[in-house]
Amino acid sequence: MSELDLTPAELEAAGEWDGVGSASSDDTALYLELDGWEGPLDLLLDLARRQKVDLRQISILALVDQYIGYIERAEAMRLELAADYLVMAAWLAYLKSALLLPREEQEDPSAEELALRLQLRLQRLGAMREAAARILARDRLGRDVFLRGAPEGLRVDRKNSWQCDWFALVQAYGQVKARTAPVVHMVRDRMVMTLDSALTRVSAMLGVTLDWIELQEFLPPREGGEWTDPRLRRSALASSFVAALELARLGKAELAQDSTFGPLHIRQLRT
Amino acid sequence: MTEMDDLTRAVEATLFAAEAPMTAEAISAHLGGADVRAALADLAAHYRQRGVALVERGNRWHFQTAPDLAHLLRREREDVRRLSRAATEVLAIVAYHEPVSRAEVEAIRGVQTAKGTLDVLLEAGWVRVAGRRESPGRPTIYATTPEFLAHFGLASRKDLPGIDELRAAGLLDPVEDALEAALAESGEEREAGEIGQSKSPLAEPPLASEEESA
Amino acid sequence: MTEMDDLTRAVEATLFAAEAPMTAEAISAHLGGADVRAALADLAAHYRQRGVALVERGNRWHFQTAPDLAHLLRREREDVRRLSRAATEVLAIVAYHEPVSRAEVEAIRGVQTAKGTLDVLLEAGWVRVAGRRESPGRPTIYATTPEFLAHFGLASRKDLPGIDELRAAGLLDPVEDALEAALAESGEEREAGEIGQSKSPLAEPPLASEEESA
Repeated sequence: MSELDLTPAELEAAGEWDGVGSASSDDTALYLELDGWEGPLDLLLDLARRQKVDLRQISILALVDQYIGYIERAEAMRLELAADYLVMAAWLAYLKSALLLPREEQEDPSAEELALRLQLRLQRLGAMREAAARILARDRLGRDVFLRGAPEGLRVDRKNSWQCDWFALVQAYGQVKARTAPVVHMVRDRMVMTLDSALTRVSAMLGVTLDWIELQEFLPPREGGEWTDPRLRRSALASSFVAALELARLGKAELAQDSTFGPLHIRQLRT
Repeated sequence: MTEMDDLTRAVEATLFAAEAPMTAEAISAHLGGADVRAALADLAAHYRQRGVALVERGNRWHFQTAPDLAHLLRREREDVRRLSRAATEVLAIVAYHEPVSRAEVEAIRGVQTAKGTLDVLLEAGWVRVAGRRESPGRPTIYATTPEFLAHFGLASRKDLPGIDELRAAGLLDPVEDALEAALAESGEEREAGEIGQSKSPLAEPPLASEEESA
Repeated sequence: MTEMDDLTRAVEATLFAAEAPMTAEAISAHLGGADVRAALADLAAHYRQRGVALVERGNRWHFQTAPDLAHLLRREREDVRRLSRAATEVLAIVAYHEPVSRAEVEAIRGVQTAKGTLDVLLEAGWVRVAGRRESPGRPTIYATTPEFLAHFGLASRKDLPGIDELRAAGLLDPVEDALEAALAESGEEREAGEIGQSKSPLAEPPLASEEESA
């Protein structure tokens, strides 16, 4: 079949249309059955085709008359009409009256523009409908041309080749051991100064004098190499600081610091 | 018969055995990276007049029976999908206008497209979602697939019947563009402001809803 | 290329599209009763040196990939992959503690072991199932294979470094210890508040599920 200039009848012959709105029937044989059309534009296109002229030369006025006539007949037969069709009918009636008006009385957009727009839409729908028929009429796989019936198939079997070296293996074991070891590690005794002992110590030392004393002075003396553990020193500093705060809160001592990060001084409050 | 070189034989065997069309790249990868273009051209030429043909569809190659033998091979049970008229139209519109949004399809068809209609085409593997359009609402846009080209025997979208004529006639342009062009042509004396601007509610009839499902 | 007669083309296409091997009679019946023997002989000769061959087996004809190209149908591709950290740990535990059950591996690792992790080691051929332990539940126990020793260049499992050696190499140092040592070295002048770095035992749940898959 030639791929160009298919007539509507040939479109039907392409065999894939389920639609009932056959364009090959003549005007009087129009199905009064709206299910055959996919909406008003479809019906309009069908009516336009009946004018048997190029869609670029259809008479919009004639088309409007046909459509409205069709709808009226359907109404006369008391058929349920879908709202879409009635809306289109009303719109076309408006278009018709506008087209018949003298040009200067027309509103914006002009009736000609509306008519042209409708015509352009019909052309586009018509073009796509023909294109669809031509596509369907091509040599289709599984209908006209066939693939190999029993292809062997191509298979790519993936095989993994795993890589790991000696060091990674041994290191992994070391890490497992190390990771599970902390339970033991965490209970290891550490030299700390508890808050209780710091409280006792600071209270006792405050009782000795009424002067300001720098917090550092409260730390246990560096003797016997005990201070070699910096962690004990930090623990003592922290505990003494908290003890000083606690004593201040209890109203037993007052604190003073001259500058940010400067030495912290503490002295006994006279009660 | 002339001697075939090993690569051409390998390409022939690979495509014969393949269960789906293959790109030249895929064939090459399967054969260890050889350049298979010359072999493909040789094979296509060799099979041109045989009962089986080597064809390229959307950059994928496959063997299929020669179209003129269709009458001999047509089976009792056709295994092609029957499409509803709505689905056929939507497919054509997607193919000729791709990438295209659902709203654009509906503007051309004048009816709302039932969800099932596009689903049928997606399921058949002929249409795919091609992302979203960078416009308000970011609508999903659709395009055809290599399977669509293969099924309908199209080497590429350029092969779509009449696409050049349709494009030349402006029938693939939106109505608005065509309207502007037509008005500019005919209405030299019109006021510029009148052209296609400010749509009145009556400018276009509303979309009908699609009764017929795919 | 010589012109083919229509019958030979039809036979070629029929056999190509056939889903199963066909007898000459079946082909003939399909093609309206023509005598296809000459066509079959022609085709068999034509395809003799191509990538595809037309062969007769038990009176039935079919196309198949040329026997010397059969390797193209099933290709093996080897992907070299590094063992994941989790798999490496499991392998090491099996090696040091074999025979060992999965529950024991988990107890030693302190994390649950994904099923796939052991599968990888079994697939690699480094670990084997070594029976079941005669204990409640009769758990499967695992051991290493000779391939494991060969891959890691070990004469026997005794060649694996002992715990003392690991400690000497610093491989047993707990992470926390190393951290504190580093802090003590650099941070003599740090503020007291920073002491809180040492992790509490609660920082890590005893049996976390394995994040890292094989």
